[in-house]
Amino acid sequence: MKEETPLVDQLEKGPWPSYVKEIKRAAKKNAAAKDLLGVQELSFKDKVTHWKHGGIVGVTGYGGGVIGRYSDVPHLFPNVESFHTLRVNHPAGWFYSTKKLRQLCDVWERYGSSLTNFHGSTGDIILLGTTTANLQPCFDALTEVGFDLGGSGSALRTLTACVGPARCEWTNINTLDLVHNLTMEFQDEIHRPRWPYKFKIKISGCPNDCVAAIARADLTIIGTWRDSLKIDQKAVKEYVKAGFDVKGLVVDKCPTNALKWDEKTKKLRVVPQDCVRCMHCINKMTKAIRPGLDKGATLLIGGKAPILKGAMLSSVIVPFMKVEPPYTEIKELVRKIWDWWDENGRTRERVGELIERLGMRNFLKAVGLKPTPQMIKAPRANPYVFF
Amino acid sequence: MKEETPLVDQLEKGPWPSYVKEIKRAAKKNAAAKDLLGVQELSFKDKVTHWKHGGIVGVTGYGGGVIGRYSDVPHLFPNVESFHTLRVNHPAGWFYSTKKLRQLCDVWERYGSSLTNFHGSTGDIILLGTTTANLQPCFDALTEVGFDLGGSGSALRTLTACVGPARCEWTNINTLDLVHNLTMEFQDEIHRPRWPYKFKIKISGCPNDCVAAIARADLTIIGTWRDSLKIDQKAVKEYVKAGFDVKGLVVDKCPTNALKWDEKTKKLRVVPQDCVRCMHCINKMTKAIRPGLDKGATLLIGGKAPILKGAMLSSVIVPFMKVEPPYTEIKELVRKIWDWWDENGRTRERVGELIERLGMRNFLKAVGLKPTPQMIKAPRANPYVFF
Amino acid sequence: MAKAMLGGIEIEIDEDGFIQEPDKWNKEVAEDLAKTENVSGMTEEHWKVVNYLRDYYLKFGIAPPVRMLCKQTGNDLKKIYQLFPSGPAKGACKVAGLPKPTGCV
Amino acid sequence: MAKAMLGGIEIEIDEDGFIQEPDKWNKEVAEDLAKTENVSGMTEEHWKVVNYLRDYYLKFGIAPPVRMLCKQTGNDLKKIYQLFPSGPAKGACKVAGLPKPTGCV
Amino acid sequence: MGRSDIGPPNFQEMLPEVIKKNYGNWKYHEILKPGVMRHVSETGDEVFTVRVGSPRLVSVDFIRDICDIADKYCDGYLRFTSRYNIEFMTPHKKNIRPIIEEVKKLGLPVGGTGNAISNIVHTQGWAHCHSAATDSSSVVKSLMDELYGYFTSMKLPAKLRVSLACCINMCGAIHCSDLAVVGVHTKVPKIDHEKVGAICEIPTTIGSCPTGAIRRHPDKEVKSVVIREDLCMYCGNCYTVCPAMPLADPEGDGVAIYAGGKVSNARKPPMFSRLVVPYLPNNPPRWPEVVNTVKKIVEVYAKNARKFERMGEWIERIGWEKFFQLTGIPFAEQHIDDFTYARETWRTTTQFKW
Amino acid sequence: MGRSDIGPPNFQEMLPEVIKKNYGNWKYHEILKPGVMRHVSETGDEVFTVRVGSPRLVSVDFIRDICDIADKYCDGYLRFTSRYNIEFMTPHKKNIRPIIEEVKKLGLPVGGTGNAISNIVHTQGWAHCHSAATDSSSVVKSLMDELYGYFTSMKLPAKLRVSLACCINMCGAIHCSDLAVVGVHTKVPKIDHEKVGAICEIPTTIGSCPTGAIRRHPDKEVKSVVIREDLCMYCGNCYTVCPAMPLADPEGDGVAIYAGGKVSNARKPPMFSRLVVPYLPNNPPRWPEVVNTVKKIVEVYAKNARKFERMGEWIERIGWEKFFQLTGIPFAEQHIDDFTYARETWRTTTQFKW
Ligand code: SRM
Ligand code: SRM
Ligand code: SRM
Ligand code: SRM
Ligand code: SF4
Ligand code: SF4
Ligand code: SF4
Ligand code: SF4
Ligand code: SF4
Ligand code: SF4
Ligand code: SF4
Ligand code: SF4
Repeated sequence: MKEETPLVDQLEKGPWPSYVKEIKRAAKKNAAAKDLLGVQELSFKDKVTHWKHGGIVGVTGYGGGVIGRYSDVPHLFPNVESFHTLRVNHPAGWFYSTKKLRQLCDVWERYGSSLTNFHGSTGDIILLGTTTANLQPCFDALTEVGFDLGGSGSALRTLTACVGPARCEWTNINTLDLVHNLTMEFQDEIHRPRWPYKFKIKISGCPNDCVAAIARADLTIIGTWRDSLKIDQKAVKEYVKAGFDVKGLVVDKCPTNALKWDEKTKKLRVVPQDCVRCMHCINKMTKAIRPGLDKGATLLIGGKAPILKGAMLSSVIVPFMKVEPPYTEIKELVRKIWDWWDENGRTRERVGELIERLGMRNFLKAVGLKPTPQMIKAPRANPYVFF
Repeated sequence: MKEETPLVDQLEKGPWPSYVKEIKRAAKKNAAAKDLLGVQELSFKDKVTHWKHGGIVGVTGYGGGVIGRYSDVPHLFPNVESFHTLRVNHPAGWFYSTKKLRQLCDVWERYGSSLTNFHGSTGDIILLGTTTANLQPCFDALTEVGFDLGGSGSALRTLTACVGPARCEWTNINTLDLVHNLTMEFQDEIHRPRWPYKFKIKISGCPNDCVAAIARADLTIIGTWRDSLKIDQKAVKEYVKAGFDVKGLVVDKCPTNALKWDEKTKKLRVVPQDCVRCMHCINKMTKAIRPGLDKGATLLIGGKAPILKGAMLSSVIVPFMKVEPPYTEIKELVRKIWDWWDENGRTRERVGELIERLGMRNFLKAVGLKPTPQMIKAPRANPYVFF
Repeated sequence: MAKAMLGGIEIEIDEDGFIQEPDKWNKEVAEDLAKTENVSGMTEEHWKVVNYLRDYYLKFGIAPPVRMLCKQTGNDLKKIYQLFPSGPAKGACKVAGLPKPTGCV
Repeated sequence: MAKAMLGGIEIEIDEDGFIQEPDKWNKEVAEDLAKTENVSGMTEEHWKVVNYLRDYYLKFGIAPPVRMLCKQTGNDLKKIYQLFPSGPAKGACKVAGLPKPTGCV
Repeated sequence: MGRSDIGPPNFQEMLPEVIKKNYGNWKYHEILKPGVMRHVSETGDEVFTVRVGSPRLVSVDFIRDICDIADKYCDGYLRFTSRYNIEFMTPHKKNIRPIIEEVKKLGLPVGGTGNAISNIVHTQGWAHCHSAATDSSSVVKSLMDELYGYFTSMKLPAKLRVSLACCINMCGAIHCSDLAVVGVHTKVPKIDHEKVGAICEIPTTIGSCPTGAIRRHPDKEVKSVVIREDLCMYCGNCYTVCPAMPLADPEGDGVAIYAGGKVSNARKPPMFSRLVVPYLPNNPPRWPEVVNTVKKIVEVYAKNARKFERMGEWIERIGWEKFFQLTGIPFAEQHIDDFTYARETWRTTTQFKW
Repeated sequence: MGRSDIGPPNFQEMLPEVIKKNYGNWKYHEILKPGVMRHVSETGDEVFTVRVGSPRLVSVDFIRDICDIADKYCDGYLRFTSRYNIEFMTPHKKNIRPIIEEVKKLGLPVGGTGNAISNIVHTQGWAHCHSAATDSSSVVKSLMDELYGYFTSMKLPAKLRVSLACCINMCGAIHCSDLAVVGVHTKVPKIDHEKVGAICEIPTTIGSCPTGAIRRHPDKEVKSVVIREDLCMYCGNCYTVCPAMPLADPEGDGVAIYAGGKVSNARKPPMFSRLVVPYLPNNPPRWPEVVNTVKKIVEVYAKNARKFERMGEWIERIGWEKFFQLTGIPFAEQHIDDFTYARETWRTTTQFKW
């Protein structure tokens, strides 16, 4: 048991808040946290991880939600011999009452390392490190205070949504209600892995995509509108008066030249059929320009990280859909997608990869969607066409 | 032997010159040409080709240059039972003296159908249709008047070049001399197939690429320059005077915004380091703007049609090379490319496909070229990196 | 690595209790493994699942997809969790002596 | 399809004179085929090429690449054309009784 | 036996005097009117060029006819362009008129310069190729009859390059054309099992299939192959290497139309043409469906594109969704790529038009 | 046994009053200063937000600390952002100052809004993951110490999103970040043949390799696999499915840097990040090479990009050749793609800069 951590200590310095300070703070009361510090020091010296591969542990009735982890130097750091994390589903939008947060802290102080990630990069609350024995009691205590586990393994992963209507003027859908509703609907799919691989759903209220859904969700839901954006000419003039360069910073940066600027009258006009709802003008002139009124969402499929054939961005499969409770249309579509994927997918094949392998055409047919030009950047260049 | 060709006859009408008239003209004196007319009529009725697959015929000492062809209805059209074409290498730039052309016509009238393609889409003179027996005498007669066969099969194909210095003010290299020199140097490679598949070389004097080299040559040579393009301000003013919209039609269309326009002084300026030598401004203001003086060529590799994995455009492998007789550097590079391709290529694998399969990195190493950012549109997005 | 007494013999197991010596697996071992996974007695229904897993694994060298497991044994996933409360991967596969499922967490 | 007398037997050939009944090929057939391709007598050097082609084809089901043919028989391409004036494909392959090379013209 | 490896005639002996003299010395050019150019040398010399359309498939008498003109007005020289047009060059402005007159007498059009539709690069079709899924010369003739006015004028926004290939081997290299017509099969090859064994290389045949649809015949006794029909997209590559697998079919064969490619590096880099009409039937001798579709696209382009905007640049600016809307061409599942690089063509953004 | 499938707490109970009241009714917002926003509702209501940086890996005491602040000034509510920042929201403008003061007392920075560098999305690293080729939290800390001024100000041309993943599984989803740091291995996995047979699924292991480098062991007696070393690019995917193939190596492991990605659809569609530095050594605890390189890129970007131009938009405008020139990063063969879609990245035009 090493007491000294000279390398790790260097990370207490500097202006950015220090995670090492946090570990040390926990280490004062918690032996596992203390050992974690030692493990870090050792890794800094050895330049390798000291965690063993895998670990399959869990709680009764669930197939996931816990990441098993064992030390490869348990003799040096017995308190982290097993050091499993729990993934706890966050409330939509990552809003918390301090009451709930304190309850959570109390549970984790009792059953775990008292270290956390707020949040994991999928969006869960990560409770970082506990023993196998503590898993079930910790889980029980969590549900007691109203929390449940998120997804892991070949399951539906914890769904996320941007802050949306709670504090953003641009959202076109009720992101938080939608994400909560879907999360409740799909509890079974979240907790009991059943598919070829993981499946992620992320929801952004507008094309700014503040939860990066398009890059990392198998099903990406992004709010948008179908009519014309709205311009308030009076407010435009205010921007001009304030010295804002409407022409240079907005009109000229519109990707499709959909904005027309009259330098004399200081009038801003949009050609609605040319606007691709990129958000730029709205972003930069929020007091003057707003999304349209015919609101809904674009659905895209297949975003993911590089394993196996390189990263994929999600691709449009529903250019526009009205999104209203109880969200039946989305739910039905999602189930059809799962069915087809589960039936045809190979082990560890994400839905996007499967679509690539079997063809978008076959996918669309299977889930009952009609091909439209909005689904593609450009038609095929090759002459290899099925009839 | 059908005499009537009502369907074919319909193609004698209309303003565009009629190939049917040409066949008929030949048919008056030539039985094969007459039968060809009948074959066309039959194909129009049956909606299929009436030529059989393949045919491997040739002249002594050569492995290519002739496309064998047999009719699948020889009983109906005995005069085209065999109907082989000869590919005859054109003089660089498709320039002819009438004397040479007439000699050629005489030979072909004697030994073939007297029908031709001026030219084939690779660039050969196509002598369209003769018998197996006539091949050798026809070839002998051709060489007699100074013509030789072009390429076919897994050989170097007939090389082409744009009109270049002969009549174009923009060329940066001596396209015609280069193509002739290479053609003479590589006679053996043209006439005796030896590689995994075909290999094409095409040469354009500037990035306008008037022989479409980048799309269809395994080795693409395109003239370019390394210094700044030259602007003649006086001539610019002439354009303005003539009512030409320099700003709208040239400056605004420069792909990299490398042109600066002073509306007041009517001065046009280029930012040389931003110019990507696309030719647009030069094309549209030829009297005022000219390529730079440090001339040479960009070499690109791998252009081809869709078989097997989709069409490929050629890719930059030498951003800039001085191109002067005796063109040793190009010749040496080409031979290295052939060597590597021949050693590693699978049957019917074009060099571009091989590079794709084995990696540009390996290709560059094998032929002794240094990687530069000019070779790529963008670095890799995936994290799959060899060290 | 740790050893455990399972079905009366000593077998190497990993931290998660998966056996590391697949050749030593037998019915008794399975029954003891079941106990570690909160299975209250191996019924015929349990054996059907375990046998399917094992046969599939021996034939193809991999564990079957969950969908296949359900289809072929006639259980829905709920039922599988009733039989093996820790689920098909941690529960049933462990009992069947398969390698520990990896990767997909 | 046409028949021809080659090596004393009747064999089906195509328009280009390639035999269509590969099973009937033998040395005599080869010698007669050689005549149709302007080969002035099958010497040992010729046989070396023909045998290599045949062996390769029987083993792999395809004709060897020209580079391989040259390397393995120790001839450069010039030499092959001296032996078989119509070249490796039309000349040597025909004599060796291989299928007519396709595609690559 | 004749000589061999002599190569083509040396181009230097094929150049008219004015060209030889000013070789590499040209300063600028202008298009005097459709089909007529004036190139001016640094020395002040001029050469006038008359560009003339040709049907490409021509008799030797045709060649002699144009030689006559060249002898009369061009000191016995002429050239062809990379798109089959004939060019008469003369240092004498006064020769332009008589050349045009003589050419017209032969029934040949003058044009193809500048913002025009030039001659259609094309291939053999039913006139010579075994592989053809459509004819070439007759389709080209039918198209050019209809597009004639675009050859003889320069009223388009930019150059518009049309190409045609009678099968997807694409000998016309049509994959980078503003508009391309390509012959397509739509039926799976019919295998003659007996012939496969005798005349085809089985490994080559299997290897030829881009989708891996071809396998060895399951019956080991049969030295042949079989095709998984659902994986076959009728490319004909197996037929190219194995004559015993023909796929031409009077009902199935037809043409597809591609649009928006370009070759030049001017403004935008070279681009591939992309599928706009997956299938039109073969309807010889005049191919009305093909002609009408091509004409329609040209007209919509002519009306909507900006000056100096090539077809592909225009489409890129307005978006493909707009292209389909403006042309009225229906969008079908075939437009969505499902080949090797398909995913690069999916729309990975919420940016699109309605 | 506890309850199950109860799901997360309902967000509605987690919303502060002013949010609940104006839910879906926001009209516009403005950034009052770095880290402080004012959102105005249609009703005229306002909410002020103070955004605060967090080290993400925090103790429960940390959470309690920030709860204390929220209890005092925010009616007992707070939220986190999608990039780990903490947001204190209050309807009372006057609360801004005390919140900031209390936060500063905790040593936490206020900022991350607008044209800033926000918190770095990252992953577990040596703190928890078996797969890590580098550490996470310490690299992030080292980076943010140096980039601190960009968090607390808004002087960049646009938002600059930095992400980090400790292996190429890319849990940080860094593949679309303005700047991304990713842990990379550079040594071939070392196979423990005995364990492979006992604990790995052989077919899954073989199938896991993106380049097909893994084959069955040639000796049929050995139930294991072998690797063709020249085909292995150390992705670790085999290790993910088969623990008996570790590839971590103190000398070989390090980080690569990617740049130019984005997620939003604003102006340009989403873009992937691209390799700019293939390899930098692991040099804990302060990773000077990584920090300096990232800083250098940020500075060059800050100096050269136009207003509202994201990193990738800037690079697209000036060209990658210019990017390498301006940053002084040497170009290497590793930059040239040789994976599945490599050819899409080759330069198929003569257009380039020097
Ligand atoms: C004669 C010919 C070269 C030859 O060696 O035969 C030629 C000659 C000239 N080309 Fe070309 N081009 C010729 C085929 C091409 C091709 C290849 C093709 O069509 O297959 C291209 C690439 C087309 C493409 O991008 O798909 C081509 C792309 C250009 C361009 C670029 C146009 C653009 O904006 O994209 C120019 C510049 C311009 O016109 O502004 C150009 C300009 C020229 C100029 C003006 C050059 C000059 O100063 O003399 C020549 C006369 C132009 C004219 O026709 O208006 N030439 N030119 C070819 C005539 C073909 C024909 O009969 O129509
Ligand atoms: C004659 C010609 C078409 C024409 O009417 O102009 C032609 C005709 C044939 N081409 Fe071609 N190709 C001709 C230029 C081209 C071009 C254009 C070029 O060279 O610029 C291409 C596209 C560029 C390229 O090489 O990629 C072309 C790409 C092909 C291909 C596909 C190659 C590929 O890698 O994708 C094949 C298929 C093959 O090689 O098996 C092919 C095969 C053929 C064959 C030999 C058919 C076959 O499968 O055996 C055709 C013989 C037709 C006949 O009966 O006469 N031809 N072929 C052209 C040669 C004339 C000449 O020498 O001037
Ligand atoms: C709070 C948060 C959503 C949440 O539910 O947590 C959020 C909130 C807002 N975003 Fe965002 N964005 C948030 C993550 C993102 C992300 C995702 C990410 O960073 O991983 C993106 C995509 C980034 C990318 O493209 O790589 C994102 C792209 C934008 C954009 C588009 C920027 C662009 O020009 O590309 C805007 C509009 C703008 O800033 O002009 C925007 C604008 C906004 C506005 C102004 C919306 C509003 O009216 O309230 C919010 C405050 C902006 C600010 O921070 O200046 N938000 N925003 C996230 C804060 C993260 C953080 O702590 O820094
Ligand atoms: C905890 C977390 C990182 C973090 O520190 O935040 C994480 C941690 C792991 N991820 Fe992840 N992933 C985490 C978010 C992601 C994301 C981001 C997201 O979800 O938005 C991605 C990219 C998006 C995607 O899914 O494509 C991601 C892509 C992967 C992959 C590659 C998947 C692919 O298809 O390319 C793997 C490999 C695998 O599944 O075998 C992986 C595997 C893993 C494993 C389980 C390691 C493994 O090989 O078994 C890591 C466990 C680490 C540990 O010991 O705790 N993780 N992983 C994130 C989950 C926290 C949470 O629930 O909030
Ligand atoms: S994605 Fe759009 S709606 Fe959601 S928080 Fe960001 S800007 Fe607002
Ligand atoms: S939202 Fe984007 S595309 Fe639409 S007008 Fe504004 S800037 Fe242009
Ligand atoms: S490629 Fe360039 S040099 Fe050659 S003819 Fe065309 S414009 Fe002139
Ligand atoms: S050649 Fe092209 S890139 Fe260069 S200045 Fe002219 S228009 Fe711009
Ligand atoms: S395109 Fe096809 S059919 Fe036409 S000539 Fe070429 S190979 Fe023959
Ligand atoms: S036609 Fe093409 S896709 Fe169909 S079997 Fe033949 S090679 Fe394969
Ligand atoms: S990025 Fe890799 S090393 Fe880091 S947490 Fe994810 S799987 Fe583990
Ligand atoms: S590390 Fe990746 S590339 Fe190397 S063998 Fe394993 S899976 Fe294949």
